[in-house]
Amino acid sequence: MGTRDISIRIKEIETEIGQIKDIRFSVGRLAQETWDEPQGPTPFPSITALRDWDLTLLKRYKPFYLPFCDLCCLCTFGKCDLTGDKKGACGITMPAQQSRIVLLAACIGAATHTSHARELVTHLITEFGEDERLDPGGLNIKVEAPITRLVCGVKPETLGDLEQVLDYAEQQITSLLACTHTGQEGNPLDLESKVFHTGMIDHLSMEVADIAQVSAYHLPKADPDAPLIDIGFGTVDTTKPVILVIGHNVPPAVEIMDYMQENDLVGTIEVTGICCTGIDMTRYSQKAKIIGPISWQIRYVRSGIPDIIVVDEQCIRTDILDEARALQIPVIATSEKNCLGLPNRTGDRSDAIIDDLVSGRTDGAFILNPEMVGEIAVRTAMRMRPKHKKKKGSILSPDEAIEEAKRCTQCRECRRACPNDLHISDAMRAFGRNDPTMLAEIYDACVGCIKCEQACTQDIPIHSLIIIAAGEKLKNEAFRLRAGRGAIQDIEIRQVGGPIVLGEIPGIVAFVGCANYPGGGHELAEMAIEFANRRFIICTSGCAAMTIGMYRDEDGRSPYEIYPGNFEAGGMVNVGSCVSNAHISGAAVKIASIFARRNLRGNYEEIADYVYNRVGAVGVAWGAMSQKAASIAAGFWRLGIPVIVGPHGTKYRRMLLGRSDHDDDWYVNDARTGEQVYVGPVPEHLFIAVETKEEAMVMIAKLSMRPNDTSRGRALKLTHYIDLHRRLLGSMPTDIHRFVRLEADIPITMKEDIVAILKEKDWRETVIPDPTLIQKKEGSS
Amino acid sequence: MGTRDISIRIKEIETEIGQIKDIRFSVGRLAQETWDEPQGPTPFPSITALRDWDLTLLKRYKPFYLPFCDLCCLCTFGKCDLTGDKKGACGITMPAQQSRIVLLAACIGAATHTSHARELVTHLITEFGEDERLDPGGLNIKVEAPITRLVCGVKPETLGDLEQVLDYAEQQITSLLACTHTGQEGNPLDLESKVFHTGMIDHLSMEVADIAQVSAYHLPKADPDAPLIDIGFGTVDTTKPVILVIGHNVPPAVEIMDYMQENDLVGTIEVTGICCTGIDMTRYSQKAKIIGPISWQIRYVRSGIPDIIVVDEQCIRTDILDEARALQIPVIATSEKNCLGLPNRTGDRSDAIIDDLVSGRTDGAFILNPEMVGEIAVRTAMRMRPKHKKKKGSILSPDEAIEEAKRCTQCRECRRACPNDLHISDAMRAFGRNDPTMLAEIYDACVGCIKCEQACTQDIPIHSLIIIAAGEKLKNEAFRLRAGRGAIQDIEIRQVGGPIVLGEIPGIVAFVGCANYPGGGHELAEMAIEFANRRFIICTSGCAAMTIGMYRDEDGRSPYEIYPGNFEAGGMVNVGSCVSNAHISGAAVKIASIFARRNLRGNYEEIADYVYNRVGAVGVAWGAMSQKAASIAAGFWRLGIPVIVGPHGTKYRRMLLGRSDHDDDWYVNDARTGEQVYVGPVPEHLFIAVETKEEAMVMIAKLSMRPNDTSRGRALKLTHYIDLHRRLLGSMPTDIHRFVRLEADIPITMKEDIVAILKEKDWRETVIPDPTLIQKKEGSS
Amino acid sequence: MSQDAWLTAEVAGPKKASLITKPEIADAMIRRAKRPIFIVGSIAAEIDLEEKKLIDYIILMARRCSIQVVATANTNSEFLKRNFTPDAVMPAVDIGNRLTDPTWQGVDGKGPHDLAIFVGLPYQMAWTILSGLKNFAPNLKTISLDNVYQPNARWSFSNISVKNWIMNLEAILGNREA
Amino acid sequence: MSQDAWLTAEVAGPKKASLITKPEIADAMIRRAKRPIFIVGSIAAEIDLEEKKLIDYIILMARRCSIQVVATANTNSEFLKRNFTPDAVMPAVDIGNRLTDPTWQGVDGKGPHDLAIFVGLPYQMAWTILSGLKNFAPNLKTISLDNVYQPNARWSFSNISVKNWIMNLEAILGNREA
Ligand code: SF4
Ligand code: SF4
Ligand code: SF4
Ligand code: SF4
Ligand code: SF4
Ligand code: SF4
Ligand code: SF4
Ligand code: SF4
Repeated sequence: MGTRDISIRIKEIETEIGQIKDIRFSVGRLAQETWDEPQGPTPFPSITALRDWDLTLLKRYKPFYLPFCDLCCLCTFGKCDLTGDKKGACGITMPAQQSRIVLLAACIGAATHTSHARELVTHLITEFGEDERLDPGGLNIKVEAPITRLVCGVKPETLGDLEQVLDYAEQQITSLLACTHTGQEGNPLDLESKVFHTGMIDHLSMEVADIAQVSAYHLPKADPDAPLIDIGFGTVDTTKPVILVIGHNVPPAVEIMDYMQENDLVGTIEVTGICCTGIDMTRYSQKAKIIGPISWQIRYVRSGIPDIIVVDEQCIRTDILDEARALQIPVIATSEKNCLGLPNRTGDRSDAIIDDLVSGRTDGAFILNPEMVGEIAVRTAMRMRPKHKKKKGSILSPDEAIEEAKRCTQCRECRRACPNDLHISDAMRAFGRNDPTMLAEIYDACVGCIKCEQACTQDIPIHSLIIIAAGEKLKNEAFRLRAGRGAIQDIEIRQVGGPIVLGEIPGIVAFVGCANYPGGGHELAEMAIEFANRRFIICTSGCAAMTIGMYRDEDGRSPYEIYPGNFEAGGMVNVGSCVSNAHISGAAVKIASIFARRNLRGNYEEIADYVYNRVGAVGVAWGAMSQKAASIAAGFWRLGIPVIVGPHGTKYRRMLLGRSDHDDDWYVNDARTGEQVYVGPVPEHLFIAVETKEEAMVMIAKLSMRPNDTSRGRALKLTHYIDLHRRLLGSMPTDIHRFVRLEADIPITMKEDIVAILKEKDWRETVIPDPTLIQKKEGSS
Repeated sequence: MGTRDISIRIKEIETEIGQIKDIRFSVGRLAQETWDEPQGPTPFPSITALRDWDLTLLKRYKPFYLPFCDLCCLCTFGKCDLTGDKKGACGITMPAQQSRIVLLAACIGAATHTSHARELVTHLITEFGEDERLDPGGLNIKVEAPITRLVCGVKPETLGDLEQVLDYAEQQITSLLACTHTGQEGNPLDLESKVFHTGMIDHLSMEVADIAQVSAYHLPKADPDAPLIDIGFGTVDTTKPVILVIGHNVPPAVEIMDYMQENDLVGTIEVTGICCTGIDMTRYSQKAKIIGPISWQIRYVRSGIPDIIVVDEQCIRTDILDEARALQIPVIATSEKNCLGLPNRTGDRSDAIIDDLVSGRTDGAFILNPEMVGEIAVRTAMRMRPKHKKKKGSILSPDEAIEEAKRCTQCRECRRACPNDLHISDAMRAFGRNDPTMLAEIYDACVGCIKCEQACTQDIPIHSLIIIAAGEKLKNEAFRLRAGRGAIQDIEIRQVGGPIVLGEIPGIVAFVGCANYPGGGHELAEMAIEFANRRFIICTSGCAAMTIGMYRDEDGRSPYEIYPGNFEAGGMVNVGSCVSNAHISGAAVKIASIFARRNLRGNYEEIADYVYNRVGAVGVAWGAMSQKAASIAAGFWRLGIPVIVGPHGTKYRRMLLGRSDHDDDWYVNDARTGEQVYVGPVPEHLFIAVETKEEAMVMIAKLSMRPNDTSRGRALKLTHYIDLHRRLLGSMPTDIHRFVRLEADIPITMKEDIVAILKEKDWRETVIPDPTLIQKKEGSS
Repeated sequence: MSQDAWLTAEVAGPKKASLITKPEIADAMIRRAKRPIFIVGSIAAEIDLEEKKLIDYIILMARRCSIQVVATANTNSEFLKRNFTPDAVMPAVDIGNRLTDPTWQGVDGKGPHDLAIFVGLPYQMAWTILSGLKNFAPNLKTISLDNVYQPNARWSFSNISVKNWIMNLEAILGNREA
Repeated sequence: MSQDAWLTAEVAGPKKASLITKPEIADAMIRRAKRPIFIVGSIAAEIDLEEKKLIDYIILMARRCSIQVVATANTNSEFLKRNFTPDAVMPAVDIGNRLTDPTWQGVDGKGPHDLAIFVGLPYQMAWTILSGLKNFAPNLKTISLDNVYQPNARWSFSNISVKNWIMNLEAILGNREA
């Protein structure tokens, strides 16, 4: 792949050999030779090209396996019992099997983003041409695609240039997936290295997707002042026709808004969104509204508010058609990846389709042309509106709901199905006695999975009852979210690069991922606020970005209204949808490139080593649920950025934990002296699930420390760590001595306490090196 | 993808704009315009382009779901209990979940072949250049790549041309895999359609891999008289140094043989192989020997015979290093997909590596350069030979083995782990009393999975004991296998096309797939012989091809010695390794193209409809185990070719079964008259697991019937069906009336019996149509 | 008595067979069924139960209780050898599939079966087919009469000894006589 | 008493916890252990057991039997509120990880623990961590003292009522006194 080229297509050319039509010049490195950065060692790396780097990390952060099943059922030699030291019929061990499942999940995740990017880029090329310039940030951005430059060693300039990047990604994913075949890779650490590779590819494809859509659709271009937009149930004007879009791939939603624009309908129809399509369409038009993250699907559909539902791809409830049918809401499927069994109407006339949808002759339609979808969705919504009488109502009246609750036999099967072990049966009893408070409390921690309903032995529509009990809460869901701004500007990087690398901005905390929260979304907002107040840089994306927005302080302001959208200490930076996550890793990479002037091009290992040792970034995926979350996390790991997940995260089959008590693990090479220097367990873990938000906050503070921190930086970081530990966990941490390198590292306000501890622990001063994990090869100095 | 181009690379060019280096011209459809076949409707089909065809098949053959687990554990919303009509937290139902797992398996399978093909093609291009002509059959083959032509609508001429095909395959697999993400496709039939698409892609990639290697390495080119080669334990001269290669990707094995050739070592070293690399290297050199299929790995390694083991990719025991270590056999890993945790020594000097391997300083090495592997494997084997004293021995002496057996406590945990429920504990007791017969019998049905050992509460090395008990059998494993011939010649197709389509050759039976046999490999050989004698065309590949070869008639001849290698009635055609399976589907496709002169190019649906209605082909994957087997089967299904699997096949989560009692299901369109005609349940099932070889044989005969059979053909097929049913199941079948369309269909010898049955069943005569399932679109006639 | 699957790895899911702790349970189920059906696999003729084979017990039961019999694979031959003609011969997955169809009128065309009794199939094949029925034939009751625990049946023996098995089969037969 | 997991879908595998059918079992295990350790999760302070909280029982047990205590997450605060200082504060997966290391000398550095008693963690988190220990800490015994079945512990209660739970905890305490 290393030789894949930039190509120029010429529709027609006259040459001595005659006239040739449709010729494409694929010019070797020529185009790139206008880019004077020298090529690094690993452009378009193969699946083992960065294995040494991975193994270096994995030596510190050994997998702690948490098998989620004792068995393997992946082939018909099985099932195989892998408990203890038993091997499967293919010879695989339990550790390898766990890593294999992680790899499988990561492949699914990376494939999802890559296929998403491919579909998007292909669509945008059709619409705008392959020569459409990439422009993710106007004059503010020179390094337009840091991950692409880093991984592939190429510098994409047009939409068409992105195709080769996707070719590479698809090839790598195919090979990585092959590794999960029975009788392929069986070494746990090699499997982990492949997981890291998959994660790297995932970030590459996410970057491609987002810079393509930002450029072509003119979404906010690295704009810290992206507009504040509406989010929440309560922001919808239910007197208007309402369109609901769900998913991740924005073209159909864009076409809906374009159709409205062209037909002077803006303002007369509500366009509402759930999940990333919601986010991305508010980047396109600030008139669009977001309802909430993935877990809002059932509650919103059952509210009866949407007049039509348009789904594209990813994270869409697979029973959306059933739920919609119950309320006679037509559904349009728009992605080949999610056809819902609907008839393909792409070839039909819009009028006929609309008639069928409105009359209820058909539940929905599968339409592969986004422009058609735009027209049909809008026109159908307008015609459905009068038909949907009980617009504000739900399926049940409050009285009916209480009658339903009375049927509860207290069998507790609901609770035994609830992933958050919510006390549903108790709440049901109370509700049956006309006391909705407990059930309304459940609403706050409920992830909307309706597993309780599925399990109910009395077929009580439990989730509907929860919604009814929480009625007022829903109506009050009206907040403001800063539209996804896209990338971080080069100038911002230049400004914060120094303070970050020196540790004087205590860290970058990225709240990302899905909404499988253990105890309600407010926890996430509380964390974000805590760290914004502590002058960390807060980045948000996807469902996490929405959840943080769905929170109000005493003055009624959402976190995005309190904090600026700049990538600066105390900033609250919503980069955008899931694919915008690449801007977070991209920012870390850009610190190495723009601030530290390291070569990016095809130079993965050196840059990752830089980020790992110097950039105090921490990812928090509090409600991580999906395979995409797995691959996104893996992409951060390979860059040396630790990731914290909530308690459900233990189901990802393994943690990558450091052993703070193993002193030998925490030496780095001092690039200045060539010596090995003990730097303490910083960051202590690469992937860890914690139990409560309190523990998460302490962990964020702890994992923001880096070997390169100056004394001033370290003292600052220690202050946060100790302060949070004391406040949230109730005592001084007992491992302070591992983080103090010089007396100067000790926070002045805590000096006395800490010196006492250090004495007790036999602490000795060491030095602050110029840290690197890379062993210089012989010959180089 | 439809516009992907043939590309020509020029190293240097002088133009008016100056000198440009390394220019690649990607010329639009130009190259293909030398091919006068018109482009069909679906070149490079997207994942739903053939959905209508799939749904047509799936209407007849509805999935019968056999959940292999009640749960889903694919994301951290789970586990979810999907029993009954419960949905998962993402809304997925049990049927969709089963189809989803099938899709996941098929994606893994297709990714494996695609990645294999990519690695191979890339290597061959490096070695031979991208302009190396494809030549899979010399003058005997004009349709060089039937699947590629059919699916992609392109006509590859050089190695380089194959890259675009793989680009397409990788893109499709990425999108298909994405469909398995939480909250993507949730409709069971749409998931099944995607399974079919995956299968089609798999055959495409297999074709690419095999025509590339046949062309570049000059493997037998569609040669019915490919040499007979040695197979079996007993063929190895253990006085010589012995190399063992295991896997699927042949370049390292080729380099081993080239090194021997160049260094005059041929004949002094035994090169032995297991699995498809074994097959493919005997296609390269008839001096190479095959040990056996996948299940021979443990027994052969434990025999101590190999002096060095070289593994590439796929179907390799993941514990090979442990097994080898126990006998101090060094291992070389050669694929990025299977590194075994070994250090990458690709950059080191061969001498140093060999010293390390021979001295035992290292267990093995990971070497990515096939040429280096060739040298190192040979030289290491020669130096290891004297070190391996107990060459013929095994780990235990017979007496020691009996002592081990005596330790058995009869806890039966071994049997409870054995996939074939073999009576190990009883046999162990007998062996402890010095009676090896029962244990030796177990050898015949043992698939070598060593799950018994893993489970043994007394840590008895059960599998070693089985081998010891069966000692003589092993030594007698010396047979002859016809080397994989590759494709079927155009002329052969021309000769058998008519008889097949008319039903006068009763069918093509393809014995393919892995060695997870329920009752021993001999069953497979018996089936092959039965149908060869009945003048079916027998095709074999992969592990099945080997297994059939490991059988002797009274005269000591293997099936390949009894039957000719021609693609003709009574022929026994070993096409080659797993990737050669594409020649079997390719032969079916070529019947439509060469014999029936239907357009192939980008014309999938019409051709599949042709094959389905006219070509009485049946796939039998008696020991199907892997994800590759799943995708290979799916590729046959989409072409309308039914597949039979053994009882373990129910673990593939669902069958595709017809309902012979639903008359409405079995109408076809008569292309001549436009009328709907009842044709009976032919073929009755698309995917079925059967219980015993007897049932399998009856099913093969039954599933070979097609609507297009002439009366003569049908009578012949009925004769086989009835005859086998009577002989093997003990009675006349009761469904004969469904297969007799005209009186003339009745086999003369059975006329009286059958007429009686028909009368009883109220049978009425119908017509033989020109059958098609495709509804002509309006406008066409 | 435990609900551990016979093949260790084929563990039961959340919905698993109740144990036939005494023969009366099986007997009552058969007695209560209106249209029971036996699905008899090829191993039934291989298993020795002292002087009889398993298949002989099945023939006795089928005769005494008028249970329709489907012979899968070559079990048919074994039945015929014993002068017993099964009501149908078809692959195990085929009968399994039909049993999930509530409109299917049974092997004799007289109406849907309400009880399917599995015996003599390879363990994992029975496991998977019973899983299909557990999930997709909600109105069908299923029993496994093999001497191993079949978690996906509605009712199954635990992993019991051959002696115990014979006792149970005899009792079921005896109960019908009494 | 059943070995059904508390969360229905988190079914037990082939290797699953034995049931603590009576308090003596737990008591004996604790008594026999040389270096037991408590891993106490954040829910321990939330659960009401009549007049006490679960954490209060743990403190009593830890004191009477000299069991080292690891407090995960913010459980530490709750202990301190009750004037009990845990021996260590660390994330549940961190202590889990260390327990799989046979060379780890325990929270006090005096040698490997031989018994880990889990209580008060979120159910699925305990499930997965105990799975890690079941598979990768062969020499460590584990008990779950929650009132729900934890299939991956070596020993666990079945899904028992709060009343029954209190009785058991009291008995364990009582036995030590006796
Ligand atoms: S791995 Fe998942 S699907 Fe497989 S047996 Fe375990 S819980 Fe079931
Ligand atoms: S992949 Fe390996 S462990 Fe899994 S079922 Fe197959 S043989 Fe068993
Ligand atoms: S919908 Fe809410 S209450 Fe019901 S199971 Fe899911 S999280 Fe629990
Ligand atoms: S499952 Fe239904 S009936 Fe049972 S406790 Fe819950 S709400 Fe009540
Ligand atoms: S993918 Fe769906 S069914 Fe599977 S665990 Fe996740 S939410 Fe549950
Ligand atoms: S190695 Fe053979 S005897 Fe042992 S479990 Fe596997 S198939 Fe059964
Ligand atoms: S598992 Fe081992 S001890 Fe138990 S019966 Fe089998 S051979 Fe004997
Ligand atoms: S036939 Fe199956 S087991 Fe054999 S080599 Fe091919 S995939 Fe592997």
